Amino acid sequence: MKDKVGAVLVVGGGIAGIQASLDLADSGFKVYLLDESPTIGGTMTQLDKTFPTNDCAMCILAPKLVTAGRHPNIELVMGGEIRSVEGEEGNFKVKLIRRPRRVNEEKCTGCGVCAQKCPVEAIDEFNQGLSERCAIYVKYPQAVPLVFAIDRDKCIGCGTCQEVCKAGAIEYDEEEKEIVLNVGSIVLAPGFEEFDPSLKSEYGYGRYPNVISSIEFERILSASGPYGGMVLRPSDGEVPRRVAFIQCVGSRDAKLGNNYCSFACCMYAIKESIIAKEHNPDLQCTIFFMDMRAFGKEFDAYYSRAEEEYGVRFVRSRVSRVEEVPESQNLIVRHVVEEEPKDEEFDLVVLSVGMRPPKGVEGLAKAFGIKLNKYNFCSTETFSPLETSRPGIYVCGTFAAPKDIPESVAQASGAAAKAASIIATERGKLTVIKELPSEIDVSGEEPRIGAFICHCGINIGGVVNVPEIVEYVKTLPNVVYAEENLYTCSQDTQKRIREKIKEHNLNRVVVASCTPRTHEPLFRETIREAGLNIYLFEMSNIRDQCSWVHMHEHEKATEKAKDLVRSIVAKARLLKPLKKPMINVVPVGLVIGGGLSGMTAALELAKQGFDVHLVEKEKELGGNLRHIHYVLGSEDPQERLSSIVKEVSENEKIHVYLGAEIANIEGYVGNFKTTLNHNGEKKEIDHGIVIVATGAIEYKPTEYLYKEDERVLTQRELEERLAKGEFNAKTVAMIQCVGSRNEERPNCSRICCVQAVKNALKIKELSSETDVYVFYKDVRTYGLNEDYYREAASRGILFIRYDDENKPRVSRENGPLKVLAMEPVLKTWLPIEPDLLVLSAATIPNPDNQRISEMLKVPLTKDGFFLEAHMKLRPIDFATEGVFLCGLAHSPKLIEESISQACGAAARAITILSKKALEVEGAIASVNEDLCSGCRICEALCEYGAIKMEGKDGKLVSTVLEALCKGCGVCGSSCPTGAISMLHFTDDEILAQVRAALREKKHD
Amino acid sequence: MTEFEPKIVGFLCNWCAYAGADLAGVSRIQYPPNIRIVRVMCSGRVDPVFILEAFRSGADGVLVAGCHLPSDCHYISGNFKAHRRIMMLKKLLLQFGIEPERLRIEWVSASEGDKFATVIKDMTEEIKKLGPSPLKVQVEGLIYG
Amino acid sequence: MTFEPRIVGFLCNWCSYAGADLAGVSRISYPTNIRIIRLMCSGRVEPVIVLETLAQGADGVLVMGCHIGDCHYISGNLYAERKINVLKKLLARTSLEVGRLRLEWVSASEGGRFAELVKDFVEQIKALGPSPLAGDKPDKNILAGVLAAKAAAEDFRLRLLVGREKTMIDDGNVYGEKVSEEELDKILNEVIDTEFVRNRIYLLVKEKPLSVKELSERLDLDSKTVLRHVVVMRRRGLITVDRVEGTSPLYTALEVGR
Amino acid sequence: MESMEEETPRIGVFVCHCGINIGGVVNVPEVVEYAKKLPCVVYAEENLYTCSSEGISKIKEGIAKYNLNRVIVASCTPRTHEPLFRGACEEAGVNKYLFEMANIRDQCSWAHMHEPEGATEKAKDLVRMAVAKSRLLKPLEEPEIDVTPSALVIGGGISGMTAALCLSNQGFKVHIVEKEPELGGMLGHLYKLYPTMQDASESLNHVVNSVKSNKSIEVLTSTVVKQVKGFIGNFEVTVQKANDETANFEAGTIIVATGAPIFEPVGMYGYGEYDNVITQLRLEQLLKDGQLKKPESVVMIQCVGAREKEGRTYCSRICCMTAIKNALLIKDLHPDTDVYILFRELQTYGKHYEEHYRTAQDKGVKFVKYLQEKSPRVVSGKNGELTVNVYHALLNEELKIGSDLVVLSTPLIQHEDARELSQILKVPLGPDGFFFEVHVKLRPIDFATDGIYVCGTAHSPKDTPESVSQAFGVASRAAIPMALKRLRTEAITAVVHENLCSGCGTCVKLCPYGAIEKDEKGVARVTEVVCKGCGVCAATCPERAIEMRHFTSEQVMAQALAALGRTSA
Repeated sequence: MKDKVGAVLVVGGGIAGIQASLDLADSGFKVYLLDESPTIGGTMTQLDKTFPTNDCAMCILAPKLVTAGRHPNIELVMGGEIRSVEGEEGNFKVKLIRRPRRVNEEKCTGCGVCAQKCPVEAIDEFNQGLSERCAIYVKYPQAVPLVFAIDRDKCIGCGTCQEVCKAGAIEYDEEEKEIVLNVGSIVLAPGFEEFDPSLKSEYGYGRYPNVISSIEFERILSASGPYGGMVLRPSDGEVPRRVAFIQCVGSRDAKLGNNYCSFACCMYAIKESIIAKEHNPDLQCTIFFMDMRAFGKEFDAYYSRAEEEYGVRFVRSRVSRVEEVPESQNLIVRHVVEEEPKDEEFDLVVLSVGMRPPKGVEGLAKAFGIKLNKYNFCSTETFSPLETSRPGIYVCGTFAAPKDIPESVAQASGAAAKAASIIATERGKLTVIKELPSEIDVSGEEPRIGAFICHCGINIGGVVNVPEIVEYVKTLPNVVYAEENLYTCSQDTQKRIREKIKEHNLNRVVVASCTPRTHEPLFRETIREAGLNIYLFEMSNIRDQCSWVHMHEHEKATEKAKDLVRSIVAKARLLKPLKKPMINVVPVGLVIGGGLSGMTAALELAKQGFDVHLVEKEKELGGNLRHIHYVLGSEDPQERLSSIVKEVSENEKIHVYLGAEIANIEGYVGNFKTTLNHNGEKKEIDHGIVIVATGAIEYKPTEYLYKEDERVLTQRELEERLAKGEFNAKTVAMIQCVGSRNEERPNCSRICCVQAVKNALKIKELSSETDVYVFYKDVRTYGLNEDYYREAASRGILFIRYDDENKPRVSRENGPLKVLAMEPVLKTWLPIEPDLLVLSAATIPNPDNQRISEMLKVPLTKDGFFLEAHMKLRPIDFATEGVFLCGLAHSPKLIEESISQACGAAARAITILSKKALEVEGAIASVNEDLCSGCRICEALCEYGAIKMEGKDGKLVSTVLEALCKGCGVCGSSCPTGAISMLHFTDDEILAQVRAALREKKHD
Repeated sequence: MTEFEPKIVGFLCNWCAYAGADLAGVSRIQYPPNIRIVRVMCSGRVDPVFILEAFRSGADGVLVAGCHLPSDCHYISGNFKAHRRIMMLKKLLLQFGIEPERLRIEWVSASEGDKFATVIKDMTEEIKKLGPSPLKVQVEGLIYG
Repeated sequence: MTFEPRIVGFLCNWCSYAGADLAGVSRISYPTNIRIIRLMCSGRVEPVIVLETLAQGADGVLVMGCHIGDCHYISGNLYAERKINVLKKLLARTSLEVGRLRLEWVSASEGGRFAELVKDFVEQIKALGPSPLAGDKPDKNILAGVLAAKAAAEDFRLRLLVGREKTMIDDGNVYGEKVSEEELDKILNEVIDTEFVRNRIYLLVKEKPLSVKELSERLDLDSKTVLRHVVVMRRRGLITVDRVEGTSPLYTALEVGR
Repeated sequence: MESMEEETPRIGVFVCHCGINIGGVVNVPEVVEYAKKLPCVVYAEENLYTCSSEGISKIKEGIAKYNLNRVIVASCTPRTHEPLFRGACEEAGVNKYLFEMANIRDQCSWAHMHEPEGATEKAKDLVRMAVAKSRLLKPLEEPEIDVTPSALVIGGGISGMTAALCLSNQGFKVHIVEKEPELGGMLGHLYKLYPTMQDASESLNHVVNSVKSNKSIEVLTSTVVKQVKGFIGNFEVTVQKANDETANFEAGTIIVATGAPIFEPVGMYGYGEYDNVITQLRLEQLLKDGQLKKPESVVMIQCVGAREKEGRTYCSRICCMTAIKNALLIKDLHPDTDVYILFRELQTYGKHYEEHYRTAQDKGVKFVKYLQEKSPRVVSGKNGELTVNVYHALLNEELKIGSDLVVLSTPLIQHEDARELSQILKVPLGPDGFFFEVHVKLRPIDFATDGIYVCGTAHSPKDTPESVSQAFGVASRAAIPMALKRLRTEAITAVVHENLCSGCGTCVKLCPYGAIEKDEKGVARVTEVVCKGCGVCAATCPERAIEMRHFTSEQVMAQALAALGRTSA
């Protein structure tokens, strides 16, 4: 066995790949993040908004992109293509080639002059071909790395970009490079490819300009998209009035061989109609669908809002054809309503395209030596959803199966946990820690400010008179040095800044150049290397917010730049060095709940060397899994359960408390103290993190004669009977959505359709003559489970739809059970006399959630499930640091999803546990206790629970938990007595900035 | 005669509005050079005192821009707080003799460079119509007196 | 009254201007219609000036330089040739006759040839008749075309390609590949097409806000293509949406200064 | 840009009768009256001959009397008379670039002798155009530069050394930079020179010794030119020695005499495969060293790698004579050896050469003409004996010539590093790779760049006397500016508006004089003394950031609009 290597290769730079990389890098591993394209970000960068919160995709993604781009332990390998993978888990040799970008990544400043001067226009793939870009380009303005690339196919080789690039970054002769990476494990997250809708020729995509794909529509909706956020149709730029969405294009389609459901399309179609209507309230949106698969957390609520609040029309019908009206280029959508063909005219048709395995998937599978399933997605099993067929190689995101963003993110964290656990011993061996000189004490010194004004090639200097600014800055109080730079961000200027700090004894540094959002970290690092505290740096944005937006007003732009620099100098004079508090971490985890999720999380923590306390209120481990006897697929859940329980019990690092209850939780990230009631004793546990895995329970129906008649069962009870061989019935009826999707619980329980199909198939397997009727509202066998739905239908299981107005009626007259169900096509009540009536009962939250949420100060949804920090990008985190979430406690989900989440929660937890001490932000709130009146306003406002009230000298004062404060400043600006100041954004600093921006004169 | 060029102070949250303003630049969307931007981490950080001080120091308009409601806020709900606060302050401004239109709150996402530019254009136009701020000194007494 | 064309001649100092002098010295007569502007080199002929001259109502423009290989400045006439080539392409997209522009080579010893060429060109222009842009009431449509062509000739992209054409054909591109005349000509045609149309759009919406449909009618171009140009122009900050009327966004020009 | 107080133009117009040359056709008084009404014209008069001394003094008087700051003469052609009138202006205190001329004789009265009315109208237009331009004229100064009296000669072969000696004899300092360790170049490898059959070394040694003993010639062997900055009179040269040491010196002029190596025909006719297939140069060395064993049959093949359909399409000029010379040398040594020369066309041009050919025929050298499309083949037998198969066009059959020595006549070609040097000097190479002169006929040894010259085989294949003649030529060309010591350069030059320039480099590439460079800020900068003022850069600049002095776009446009009777916007 070769030595293990503490590095991981992550293939695919989409949101899944980025999340996996961040988790790995944050827990002490070197990460190579590879993507074929020149930038990271994947498909999410093309999205306008995200469901169900309608967040702007770029807003929530960009900070992650920047963090990944700047992470000292993440090395981006852009334009990479895998050739071969040798070795075994713990030590792989990955051969890859790097396609030439032809722009030097070190030198390119991303200023974009090259693209402005490039004479060649090409189709902009990022905007789905709806606009043009140049032959030298970045995919999108916020791209990471912000380095341009030359499209060799389009470039005519005129040499202009090289000439205009003042940074000398263009390298035409760059050639393909072969690289060999030595890594311990591999995470595959290559994402998906959109289904090519021109293959569904009946819909006219490619022939009719006003038939577009959903991703094109996404770009149309985007404010930074081709139409600047106006909803227009491509044929003539008119505002459409009637938009049709056609679902399942390339999904659930046997003719194409894509039987599976693409998971996200129903929701994104709803989202796109809502956003479109927000753009243009007169718009009529119609969604043509087969089943509305709004199965996720809060999805059904979103679905009904679309229908009720926004007036989106939903038509349950498969569209057979789309035809163009030649004169108007409008479109006739031919569909079938109640067996009758119907034509309806629209101005624009959006095809909800499904997901396909990524391009070149066969080659990828071959290079990595992994198996694919029949649809060419990565082959996985129910109980090992993150493992590929080759040990040491893990999978996450849409490459495993179609899924949405939060599922991908959670899975990515899960894959990170898996990838880390086999090389846990190598943690920290390949990561870099920078040696820094000790900080110079500048307290009590008069401010000595050095200002560096950037030309940014011609980006600033071409508009703003930079030498004039430099001369002007020199006249400002406390400025002892000022100079101009061609590029202040270049490597040689960093050296200069350090030299000038020494030479002029600078104790504050101001850079006037581009945006602090991307460049502040670089300059902070530079002054820190020269011994200055990083908070003694400030930045003035005279490019993005001045020269670029006032290109034709040289004088006014110069005046504005002066104001901006004066204003930032005024702030700089008041800057104070801040300490980044260090918080010690107790390297121990607490997992609440001993079901499948809890056990999985505990095992992952233990495998990576951390002690775990696993608290279960029942007398035995296993939770809901104890009641599951079959899965779709070949694995035996009970066998798996016992092996997991064995593994947990035998692991020395896992301390299991059965029949235990949490009495109290105190403390904060890194330093929690929890009291347990265990066997009548109180036990105190110190731990650094908490994972909430409290699970959920099956709803006990009050409807359909449940409990009144023994022939009426829940699905779980049916499963028990099937497993025990006690099943004996000629006719079985199943009713879906019992206790869910109603007024009390508007959301879908997600797993019941799959469960019903599973049990129905089992019935057919045991007794093929038994008739099975399934009464449903929508069949939500999402993702690859769709196969089993199809199988069930082909086995003669009858699926009969009902709606809320005509629910099945169950009666018991003189013995036999009678189910009356409305046949939707015939519109008659169909009587069935089943031997068994099986109710697909809702999954409802654990009643303990309320108590635990109060102890942890974390929120619940209206339904009573735990509410994560962010529905899209932080699905297993809480806003409160150090507390994580997985399994059914989050929302109903399938086994593989719970496992992925549990592993993910462990990975997230380990980003904390793996550190001896956490460094937290220095720019946080600070309380002047003398001024605090103890009114508790701040405590109520803080979303992070970072403010705690404490009794001190007989009065109640607020204290800031440094570890939890994010520095937003909401408390500071709300404090009635002015007792809270926001460090680095103090009132004095901001006011000085405001005054200086408005006044030439020095104002104190 | 030189035209009245209003001075506008903009408080922009770091995550959405400031990023949107950057995008306007990256996309080279032009807007009038009347705004001076102060970056804060969250629109919820904007203390009413900042706004009043800006008016007192001679601002003809103040813009507060943050992440879109309801849930774009990087700090979960800071934008709601900002919104409530600005609405209250607008009423207060009237009492001070400042037209409430001089104070604006806008939601600008990181991908809305165009919107940011439009907001600045509109606001500059509107304040040009209103003319110079009626008070630059008298507020001082009210706040600090 | 017979039509007497107004012709502006741009002549290089060393060959063609000397040739014109020689025609005089040799007392070879030719029509009086030409007004000669002396330049140091035919390569100095600025496309924008030629188009402005035509826009202002010149019936013809005659550019003359040294024979290929004779240029006093080695290669200036080769650049002149490329510029006139582009000018002709641009003119072909306006409704003004391409025949109103001509490039000829005349050496210092070709007084006779000079006179013949002037005669011939005057005949050519007489056959075409007066410029629709001459006089007080120029044809608006044609003028719009010529002004769009002029604006295109000011465009960086087009000028850059014209400026690089020769270097790229002689020395190959930056990748060391040979670039053929045909290839470059194809690229040039595309750029001319787009720049011309975009400038027409710009000038049209500068007059009053127009929708894509209206633009497409005015330009006799399909609306999908017009929209693509509008998208690019909006992104470059040349035009913006003025308002939406019914279902049609109307676009208007933004002032772009230098 | 020029700093100039903006004065209101005060234009004086002098219309010449040129005896009856103009006045006989054009109504001069009418033109004068017309001119008086034009904007900014404060004075106009007619002269019988404006170019007479009387006319000149009238101009001067007019300037003084009417306080003119612009002068227009409407008469003949500026090509001949502009200097005269400019001089008059200068003497009267008006910058000479504020003078403008309207050519109403050569291009008007003489050309339209029978159309007095049309000619008069045209003359008025021409005057109006001149006034339109004149109003926009700006005063200019002609920069003056010093010339360093030293020359750089690149290449220490016979051409370079000859040029160096010639210059040093005229009192100039010379630096010879030779990349090889020894002076001598190609001549050092040759045995006898045709047509005199003199020893090459004999004439060479004499020259080498003269160079070495000459105090004003500095010889740098094993050295290459790394960088050349500046312009005529003021070149800054950086050279690099074999030990990577660099040295700098100044030079007023530069002579390129880098010579040419021969083409190595590897893979052709068994060269590189069979030991007894050699080049003419190798044969020459064997003869020189006396190492040639007596061959039974020698076959020489001409035009090997020369006069090809593509690539080396040129004739190497010297090979036919070299082959005949070497054939004769072999015949002299071994009269019974068979010598065949397989040729395509025999180029024994000029004095003495045809005579040589006849001598060779007389001595039994056999000449066989071959066709390019049926070129000879060299076949090796079992024991290594060679057979040359050649199709004889006249006999219409293939000859098989047994041979124990095959000699290939290959062309001179450009050095591999010539492209680098051409880039350092910013001078062009022709399609054949040789340095390319500015004008094939009339300026055969000049480059477009002032102060740089070419001679010898660096320019094209040539024999020793031709090389030596060119060397004398360049020495004389280079001596002129150095003897003048100071040069006045063009005032009509291009100027870059820095803030408009994006640094796209288009102008840099198209300027044939290398007058435009990008500065440290990455924007174009015109070296005024190098600029010739053609204006191509200005007309091409994609940013329209270059202005041509004295022919500004504004001025030219004003002229064109005035021609149409319109005023500029």
